[in-house]
Amino acid sequence: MMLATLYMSVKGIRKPTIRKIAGLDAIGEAVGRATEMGRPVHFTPGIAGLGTDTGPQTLAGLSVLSHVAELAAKYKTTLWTTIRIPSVQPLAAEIVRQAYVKAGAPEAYDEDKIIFLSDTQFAYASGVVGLMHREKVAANIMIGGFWAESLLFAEAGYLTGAIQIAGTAQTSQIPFFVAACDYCLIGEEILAAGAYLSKDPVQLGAIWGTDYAKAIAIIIIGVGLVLSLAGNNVLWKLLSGPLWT
Amino acid sequence: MDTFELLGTLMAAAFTLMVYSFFYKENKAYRFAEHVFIGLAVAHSTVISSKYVWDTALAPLTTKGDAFWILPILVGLLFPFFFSKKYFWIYRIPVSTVVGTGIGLGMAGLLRSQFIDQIAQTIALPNLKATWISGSHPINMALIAIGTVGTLFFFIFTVEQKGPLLYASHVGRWTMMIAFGAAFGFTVMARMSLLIGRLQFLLDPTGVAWYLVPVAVVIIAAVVLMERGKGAKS
Amino acid sequence: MSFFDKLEKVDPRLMYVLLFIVVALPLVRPFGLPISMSPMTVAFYDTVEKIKPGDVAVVSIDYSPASQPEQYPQTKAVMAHLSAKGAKIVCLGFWADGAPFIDRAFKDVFGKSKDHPKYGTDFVNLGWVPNGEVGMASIGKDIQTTCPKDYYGSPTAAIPMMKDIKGGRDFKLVVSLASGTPGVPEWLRQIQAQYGVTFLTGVTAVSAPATRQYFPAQVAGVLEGLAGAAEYEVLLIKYGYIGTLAPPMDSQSFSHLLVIIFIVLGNVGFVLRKYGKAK
Amino acid sequence: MSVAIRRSLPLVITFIAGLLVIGDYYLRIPDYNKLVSNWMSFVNVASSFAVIIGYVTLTRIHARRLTQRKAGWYNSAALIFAMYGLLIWGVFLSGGKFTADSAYTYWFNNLYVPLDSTIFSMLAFYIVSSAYRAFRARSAEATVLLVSAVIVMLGRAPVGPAIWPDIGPITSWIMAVPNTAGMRGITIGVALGVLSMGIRVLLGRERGYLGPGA
Repeated sequence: MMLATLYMSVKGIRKPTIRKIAGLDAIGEAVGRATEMGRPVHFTPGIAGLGTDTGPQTLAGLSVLSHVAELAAKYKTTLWTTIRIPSVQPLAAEIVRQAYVKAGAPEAYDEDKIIFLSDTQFAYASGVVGLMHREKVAANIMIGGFWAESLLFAEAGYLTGAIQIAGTAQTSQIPFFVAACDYCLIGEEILAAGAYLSKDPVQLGAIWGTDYAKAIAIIIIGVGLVLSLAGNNVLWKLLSGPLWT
Repeated sequence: MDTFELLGTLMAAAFTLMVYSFFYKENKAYRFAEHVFIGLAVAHSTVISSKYVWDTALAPLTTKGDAFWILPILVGLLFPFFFSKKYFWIYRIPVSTVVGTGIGLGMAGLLRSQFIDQIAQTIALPNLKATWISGSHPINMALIAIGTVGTLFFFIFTVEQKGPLLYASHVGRWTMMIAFGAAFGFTVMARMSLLIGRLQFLLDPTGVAWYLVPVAVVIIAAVVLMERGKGAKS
Repeated sequence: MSFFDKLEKVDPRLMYVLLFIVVALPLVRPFGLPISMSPMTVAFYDTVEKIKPGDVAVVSIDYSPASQPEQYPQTKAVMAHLSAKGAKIVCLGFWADGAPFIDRAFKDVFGKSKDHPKYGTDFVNLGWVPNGEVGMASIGKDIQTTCPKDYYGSPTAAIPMMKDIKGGRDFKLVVSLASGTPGVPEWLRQIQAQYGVTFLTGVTAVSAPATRQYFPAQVAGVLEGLAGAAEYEVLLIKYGYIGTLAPPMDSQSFSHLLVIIFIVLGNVGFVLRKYGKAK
Repeated sequence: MSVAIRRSLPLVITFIAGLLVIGDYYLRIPDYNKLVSNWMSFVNVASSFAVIIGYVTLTRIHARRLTQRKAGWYNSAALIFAMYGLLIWGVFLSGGKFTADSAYTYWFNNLYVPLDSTIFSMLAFYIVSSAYRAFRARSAEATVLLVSAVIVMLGRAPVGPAIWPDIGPITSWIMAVPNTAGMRGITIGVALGVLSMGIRVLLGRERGYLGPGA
């Protein structure tokens, strides 16, 4: 089913649309404000490695980075991008470069502003905190997989007075982003955001496909709940038994 | 405790306090400690990886002549092509090997553990004798199912949220907010535990680490005074 | 600046000092508040109680020194409990910087590690296994090939207790002391679901809420952070286990109170300012 | 090698590797399972070499800072000294004991452990200041979050039940019911998202992990 929706979207048979995602529209506002203040923007795509099951979050972050970089190039605002995973660095650099080219300002692109700080979690974190204080960032955008460093970043952003837009699918970190940031993308919203911004048929098709899978989960839970409250566990047996032998 | 151990504890205490000096402000002592940490971290993962490669592949290869193990070593040695602009594509061979295996395995397991098993747990038979705080009490079972469904509705993206869908996704939002509150509370708990752990080490009356606490206080006080003096002159 | 503005702008350094005092005081002079019990800890304890002598229990150290204050006491307690039940303990770890804790825990719980007379018959240290989830799947399939040598460099095949332990099918229980990725979900996918092994976990409190949804069918019990470890220690008193976590739990209480007070103070300032503006 | 092969080789490897292990997860064919078991051992060893990249990257950055005497060059010197010192000790001077060597353990326990746990424990301070300054009852939702957090904080420390005995069971209920529901919904959603991403990676529709220009 996921394959089918992916296929239909890629072939242009049906173009799925994504509902409005609040935090995303705020990115323009944040970059704009940084421009007015003459202070830089900081972006991080999180600390998830690409080859893991949290890798998609990093990729979603990179889609957002492309959008942020385009805005920064348009407004001629400095954009710092910090990286924890070594192999993400060239990727991010290429995305930022292309965004600057697209915005017609390739000469403003500076490779040294996409920096690999360290592949150790807290060393990276303290590097980011240091950078935010030193550069006095006015907008701090964090989209990707975050773990314990989320609070450090949000706090540092707060101390420099930055507008903060954050999003992650790491459930234990979302509360800090909700509590301390101006806008927060919850969980999978970041994956949808990536698709929404890039308008990439592959990503859109993927979101569409997972929506169907969720609908199926909802139906099974609905029917299963009624059955189980009536004392019938036939559906439960089906799911936990004969499917796996 | 011999001298060696004693020095070790003092060193650990000194570095602990160097890191905490950050709370006065970012300073040289903190940056020094941080750099040492980065170096050690990379070194440690390399040493322990070397041990693994040695035990698993190199030892059987060199002592037993088990030729199979030459393959992963060769593939692994392609990673440094990361630094070559011209031959960067070679770096993609080990990466695709590791990523393909990792993602495939993750996908296979996710479908079972995080999808089907989770749904199954939601619709398992309730336990009529369960207490009100247990998740298997019938009313709680129903609440969990409703909350889960609401949360799933919140994460449906390709349909504009209005009408009944909006209400369902509101149920999801509220459920998640309570859950996030719990997560916040637990995280506070975790962070406090970490601080407690460090202070247990620093203030242990049977150890020597606490000797350095007054030293650090004096140093920071001296720095504060010196900087005040500077401020008056300018 | 009005009083309410000030109330919202207290220097963070003042808060830091207060926190330091509140945490340090009970450590120096414990109050001894009674430790309550949570259903998760009881479930954990009951599951370990069901272990019979000779059952194979895998204990995995999936944390780094950073979360050691919470998870090292869990590690020690669970090892002591398993050994009191006569389990054969296979210790390993998927976090590079957590692996050295296995040796330390053996020394703290059993007195010695590889020089202990029971090393190799009752407990073994297989050290670090790379590659996270793939490594977990590997030990499930063939633990001998995945870990050809133990932490100290002796061949695994020559270790007496490892003769009958080939992979996931031989595990009776897996206990993962986990604080991130790889951790609980990976273990569930590769070992619990695949081989039907009973799975227990001790997590850092941060991960506790996200682990809860797997209870009871996938995870049989959870030690939640330092509180979980302290409760577990209380349950282990009957085995003569001497816990050390009562004073830290006092510190925990007071630090929580401090956080709550600060939340309330901050919000009082916030609400009054908002109300004042509306006027 | 031709450009076409260069481009498609990694995609083919990813696809085959992925299918190999997915099949293995659900099929019980002894020879096939054995093959995949060997494949995983192969990948485990190969993946261990990835640390080289971090090593070289850090060496390059800090050697440059050191030779150019940039601000804070002595920190770079300390970093390189720590990095190579521990490496040389662990790999070459430990007599094949690696991390089990007692001198190695000494440095690990007295430098690495305190540094890692102290840097991590700084979060305790941040959480106090952030709770105070950022955690506001801005909306009804934020208020619910706040109340739930306060109950849990009290309920899971000895002081809560000492003040009000019922707070323990209430905390247990929050954990067992709304928390489980919310987290479960999120987990199911995320699992599907990752699954769909996995499908795209295996089909070569998502190539970010291969680096620029893939």
